[in-house]
Amino acid sequence: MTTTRPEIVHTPTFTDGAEFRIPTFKLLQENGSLYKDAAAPDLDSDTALRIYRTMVYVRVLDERMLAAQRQGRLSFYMQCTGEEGAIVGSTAALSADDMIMAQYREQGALAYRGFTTDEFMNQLFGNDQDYGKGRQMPVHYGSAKLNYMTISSPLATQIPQATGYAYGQKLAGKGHCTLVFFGEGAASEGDFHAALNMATVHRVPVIFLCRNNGYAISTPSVEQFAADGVAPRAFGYKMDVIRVDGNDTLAVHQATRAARRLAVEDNRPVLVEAMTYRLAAHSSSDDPSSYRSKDEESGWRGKDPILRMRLWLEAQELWRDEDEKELQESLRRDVLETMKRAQKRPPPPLESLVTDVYDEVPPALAGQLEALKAHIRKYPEAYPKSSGQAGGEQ
Amino acid sequence: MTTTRPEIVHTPTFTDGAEFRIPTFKLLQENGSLYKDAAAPDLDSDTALRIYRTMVYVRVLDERMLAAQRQGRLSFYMQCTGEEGAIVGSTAALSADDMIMAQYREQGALAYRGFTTDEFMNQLFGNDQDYGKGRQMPVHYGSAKLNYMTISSPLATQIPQATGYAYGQKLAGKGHCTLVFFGEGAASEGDFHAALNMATVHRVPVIFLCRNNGYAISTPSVEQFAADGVAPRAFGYKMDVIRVDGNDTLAVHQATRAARRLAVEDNRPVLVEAMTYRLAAHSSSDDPSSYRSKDEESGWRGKDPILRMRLWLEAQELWRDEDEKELQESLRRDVLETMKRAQKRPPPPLESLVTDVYDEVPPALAGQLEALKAHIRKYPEAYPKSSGQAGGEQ
Amino acid sequence: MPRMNMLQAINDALDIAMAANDRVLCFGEDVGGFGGVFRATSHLQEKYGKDRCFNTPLVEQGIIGFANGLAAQGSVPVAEIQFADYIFPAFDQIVNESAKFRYRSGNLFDVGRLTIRAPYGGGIAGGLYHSQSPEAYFAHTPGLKVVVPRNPHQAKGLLLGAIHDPNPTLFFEPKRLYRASVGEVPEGDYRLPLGEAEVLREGDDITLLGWGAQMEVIAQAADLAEKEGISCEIIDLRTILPWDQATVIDSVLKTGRLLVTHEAPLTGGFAGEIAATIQAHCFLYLESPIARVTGLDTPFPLALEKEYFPDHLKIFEAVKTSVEF
Amino acid sequence: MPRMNMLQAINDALDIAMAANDRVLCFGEDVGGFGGVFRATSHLQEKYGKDRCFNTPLVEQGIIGFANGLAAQGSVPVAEIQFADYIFPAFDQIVNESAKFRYRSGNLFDVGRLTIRAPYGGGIAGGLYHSQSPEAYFAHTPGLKVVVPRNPHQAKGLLLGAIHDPNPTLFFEPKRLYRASVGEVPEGDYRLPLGEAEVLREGDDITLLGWGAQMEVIAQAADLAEKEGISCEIIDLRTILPWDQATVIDSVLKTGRLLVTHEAPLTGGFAGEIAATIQAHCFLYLESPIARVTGLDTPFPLALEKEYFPDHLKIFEAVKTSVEF
Ligand SMILES: Cc1ncc(C[n+]2csc(CCOP(=O)(O)OP(=O)(O)O)c2C)c(N)n1
Ligand SMILES: Cc1ncc(C[n+]2csc(CCOP(=O)(O)OP(=O)(O)O)c2C)c(N)n1
Ligand SMILES: [Mg+2]
Ligand SMILES: [Mg+2]
Repeated sequence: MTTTRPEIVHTPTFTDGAEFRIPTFKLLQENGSLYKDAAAPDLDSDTALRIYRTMVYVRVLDERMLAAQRQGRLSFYMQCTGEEGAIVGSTAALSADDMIMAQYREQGALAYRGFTTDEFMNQLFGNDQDYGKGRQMPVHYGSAKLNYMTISSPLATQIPQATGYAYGQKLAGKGHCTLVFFGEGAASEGDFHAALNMATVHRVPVIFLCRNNGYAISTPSVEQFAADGVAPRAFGYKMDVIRVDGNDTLAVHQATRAARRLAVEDNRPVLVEAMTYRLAAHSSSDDPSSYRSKDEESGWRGKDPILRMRLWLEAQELWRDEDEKELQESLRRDVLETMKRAQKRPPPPLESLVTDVYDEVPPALAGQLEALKAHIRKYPEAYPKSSGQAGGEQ
Repeated sequence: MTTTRPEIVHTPTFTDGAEFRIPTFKLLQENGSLYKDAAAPDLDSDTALRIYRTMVYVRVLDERMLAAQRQGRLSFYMQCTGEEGAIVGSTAALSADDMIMAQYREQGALAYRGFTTDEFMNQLFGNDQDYGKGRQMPVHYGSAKLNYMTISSPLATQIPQATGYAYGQKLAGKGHCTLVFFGEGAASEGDFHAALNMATVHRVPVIFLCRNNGYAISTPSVEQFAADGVAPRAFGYKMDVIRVDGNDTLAVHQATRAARRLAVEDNRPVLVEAMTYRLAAHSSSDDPSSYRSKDEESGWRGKDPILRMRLWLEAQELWRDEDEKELQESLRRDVLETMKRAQKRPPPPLESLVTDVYDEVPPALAGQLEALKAHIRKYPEAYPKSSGQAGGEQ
Repeated sequence: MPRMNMLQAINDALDIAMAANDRVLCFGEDVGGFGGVFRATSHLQEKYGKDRCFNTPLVEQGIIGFANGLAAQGSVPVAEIQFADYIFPAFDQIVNESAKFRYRSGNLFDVGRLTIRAPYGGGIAGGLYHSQSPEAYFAHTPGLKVVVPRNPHQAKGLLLGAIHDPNPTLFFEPKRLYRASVGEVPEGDYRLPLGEAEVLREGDDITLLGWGAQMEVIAQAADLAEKEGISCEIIDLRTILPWDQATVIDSVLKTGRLLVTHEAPLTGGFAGEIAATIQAHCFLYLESPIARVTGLDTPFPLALEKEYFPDHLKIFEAVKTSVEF
Repeated sequence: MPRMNMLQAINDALDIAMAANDRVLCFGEDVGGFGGVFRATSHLQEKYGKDRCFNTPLVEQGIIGFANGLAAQGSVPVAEIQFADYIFPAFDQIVNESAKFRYRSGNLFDVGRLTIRAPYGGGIAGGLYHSQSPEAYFAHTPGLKVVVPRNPHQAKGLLLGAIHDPNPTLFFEPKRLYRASVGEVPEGDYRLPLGEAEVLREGDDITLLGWGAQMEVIAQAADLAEKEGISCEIIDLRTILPWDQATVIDSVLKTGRLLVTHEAPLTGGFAGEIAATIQAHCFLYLESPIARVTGLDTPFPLALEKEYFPDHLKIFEAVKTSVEF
């Protein structure tokens, strides 16, 4: 069907849209060289290297912290392995003032913006330095100064929030936008529909970045939706959409830059579907072996976004083996040492149980805290953490 | 864009789907004659007349009952004026065993299946014969024997319910399906997204019939969605979709028949978007003069589905002026007399306050009823309805 | 002082808030040009433009999700839910998001600027989906404030209080009083405090506690009781969460008896919470069981609405039972 | 009798129900081949096919909307919500639809065949979104039944009871006991009654009432109290809505004291409803205020979960306070 399609027909004519295939935007081949008709990406070498280093950083962080979880140091962990390109490539296309609202698997975005290893570790161990005051499970990071909204576990709730946030940015008129990350599973929630519809109706500068990584825990995307990915949904909202190879960091970067222009200059919200794969388990609680094959996994391991980016950097003579070795070593050391430090810190104080529920602690709740303190004084051994002992072994 | 669209592109390419225009299926011109390249509809004269009589019936019912509301006989009323073709034409395409789940403006569907004027009136007056036992506002009809699910006010909730109902029908294997009606406003709810997605994933025999009548109360569809109607959303679910002139009763009928075949024979859910117009106010509580022009209204009045159908029937020599006169008179008489009868009936008994909350009245609730009875015995004049007086003047 | 009905008072509050701060936005279904199905937002779009007062698509979860985002961004959203009965599609955005936003982020982010308005309650022949009083569903959710005004003066002052309160606040408006309740309303900006109950009438024999439209009903019942020589103390709770325990406790320590009324069903209604708290604090002072006069444990009916209702006669009878215990 | 943990008992109940009636269907997120994130539906897809046990898309409002439709059609849906914390997007479908389906249609249609299963509660280092106990939100909703089992034997019998009960039933499973609670479970089909509390231990001085995972905590507290010479009567409420008032009243008339415990926050929790009802029925028999030992009025924390928790020591202290009042 084309624009020559008639406006009126006289026999019942059905279409399911499958014919309107959405192409995938790619720049880099798996060997790290550009497709021959692809233009060289408009990317300075500092940014290119910062992207790459960040991707390697989160890979190292993820490996180390999963190991820490396996050792019982941490209760829970989630890796973004395989999706670093989609996450870091897109983040690098934003202005530092743009808001990021993530799902939970986007530590790369935060790392790119300069979240320190200390900051990561404090949250992971829920210690007294955790901005979140030890209230949320590991990986629920947030940073006000880095414009990274604190993660919330209920899926998809951040998507309409991003629409609202971006609407506020539009009224503020400073040329900022919001990028919201979510999985192809979360896109099934009602909140997704609400968010995209409101975004086009109200002309909001927001970029909806769907990480289509093939799975929602054990549920493969063929059981999540019948369509060819999430991208065709944009048609239902008259929203600009682009599909991109999510393991092609340069393409993700370029697509997001173009999307940002539409959003910020023209108040046109954009859906970006980054096709990628969750190489690791869903989380440290999951074992994918019962729902997908090793073959499938190793096929995707060959498409590793980090390797592809490295090959490209090497071809540009921006990166050498020695650089890689040095980077890996220094990152491993940094992560390990910082982890040990963070783990030794005490938990947040008992008061943190009742603060931040409201701007001020209401009288009845203050009374509950007093009662709790009195109780703990009676049984100090029963509540070791709050009675001043280190909270390392949670 | 066509099927020749490349699978891979090397420059960022956005599309908002606007180019994939969905045509409108039409058979009848406004003068009641078929478009010249339109095939004659496959419709026997009995069915054609039954459709037409039903449309006239609900027009008369609506006019009379709105007047009754204005006279203070009824607390509330909703007309389907202007949408009779979309509602009755589609219903006539179903088997009587198919389930219908409506929004609230589909009295024509119920009338087509044989809901009697008595049955309508008993609900409207919430008297002791109302199947719904006087619990819901007027127009919240339901009929188990006519496979018409009782209306529920919260919008869009019936849409995923229809998907589930139809899934059960598929497992039962008797070749039945479910048709669910909803407005273009209700289609903004999260429940809509859930319903359509689950329907294609689970291959469910359901027909989603959207009455796009241009308004959700005062909100015009341009403030409801940015896309060209609701139809393009089907692409997001890989669902078959057809757009039809909702005031062309024959086209609606034929489209729904074709849709039913896909649903029942192939477990392919279908979205039908019927383009129509709400000629009357949203409800008896509404006055549209503040949000739309008389011109707009009268333009649509010229497209009246009843007139168009009548012209066609007359051209087929199935209908004459005398038939029309006789029908109108007998319907008016029927509605008026039945109304008076229904209005005189008493309200449901006091016990109906506590029945049907559960299959049996739980002990504490039975106690609440006893206490209420004792209280009313103390103050009989304060509660006239339940103390045995007629409930006419509610 | 000008006389206004409750809708006018609410409209006035919104107008004042929008005039004072251009970050205040009003939106919801039919809220824009039409001014809302009850006309609470009349003329606001004309005055402040389509960017600040507008229709949304018909999706409550989206309205509140959008409002949460706006509030986090620093805007001051006042979102309308057309009927409180239709707030449930937004339940997750309110209970899991608005309520926990500040806590979960350790105060890095909050949606304290959010206000959600919704007409609630029965008495308008609305049947089960235009009559509900859902305050108790939200009162089990730390992080939210829940406010219900009883008349135009209170409505304006409490709504301005809610809009300026640094916590997400649900503002339930007794729609049966929208036009029925008329009274003097001060001009200009004034804010009534959240979290403070108000003693409306002093008395010795029993404390009658309620909120919103039930305050009128309580007053009628108290008048009946007065004629029988029973002296009622009347308290309007005003803020359901967090509620003013001290004022209620003081009163019950004095009167020795308590009756709480609401329209919502008995079981799980907020009267239960109040009774549980007061029996604990005033155990030795209570002269009779705390009475609850509420809706039945059923959905809200239509034809028999009058029978269902916790009216002045039922309250009066319960007062007598309590005093004669 | 075979020994099972709670997950095995639940799986067994589902297996029996599906084997007996091919209209019974189990579905939800990851429920199909994977058998659910906790494995409660393991092997059911293998045994009964993909049509009867399947993954749904990730949309709770859709899952319950779909289940409501299926139940109305005559199927027997057992829908899983992956965590009770994620039931709120389905709140409208449950509270406005499931609960009111029969009532609003005058019994023409109902969704009584519906059962919704969801793991609830804290104690697994889940933080605020994997620890909630939302029973009170639903207990304010006439038309629903709400059931919480305390051990594998109860879980199997009550789940079979819920699946066969002709009313929509929420079945909250204490996930902290999924593997921790092991016990003898009868083979084959047996159904425990809904709406009946169970007296687990007789005693004279005070009645301790709870449900689900709190029953273990209560037992520990009672043991401590026993050592101090306090004789506790222990009651498992089992069905939160509609609840068995008679059993609790009888017990309190005997003991003269009542303590109720739940993990959910205090304010608006179901202990408030129980306290309000019992003080009314047992006023002259109560020797001390009814005590509530619950979560704090905050979201559920993580690092300080142990401090937050209404544990056996807090219950024990409250028992002593009550008895010494
Ligand atoms: C509302 C809600 N429902 C269910 C869950 C449980 N849950 C956590 S992650 C997840 C899968 C998400 O998949 P996807 O969105 O594709 O993201 P991915 O994990 O693949 O990055 C589920 C079901 C949740 N957190 N919130
Ligand atoms: C969940 C919910 N939100 C709001 C309403 C109030 N309401 C009733 S009808 C209506 C407009 C519906 O418009 P549409 O779906 O287009 O149907 P139409 O009235 O045009 O037939 C609204 C907002 C409701 N009934 N339910
Ligand atoms: Mg995924
Ligand atoms: Mg409409």
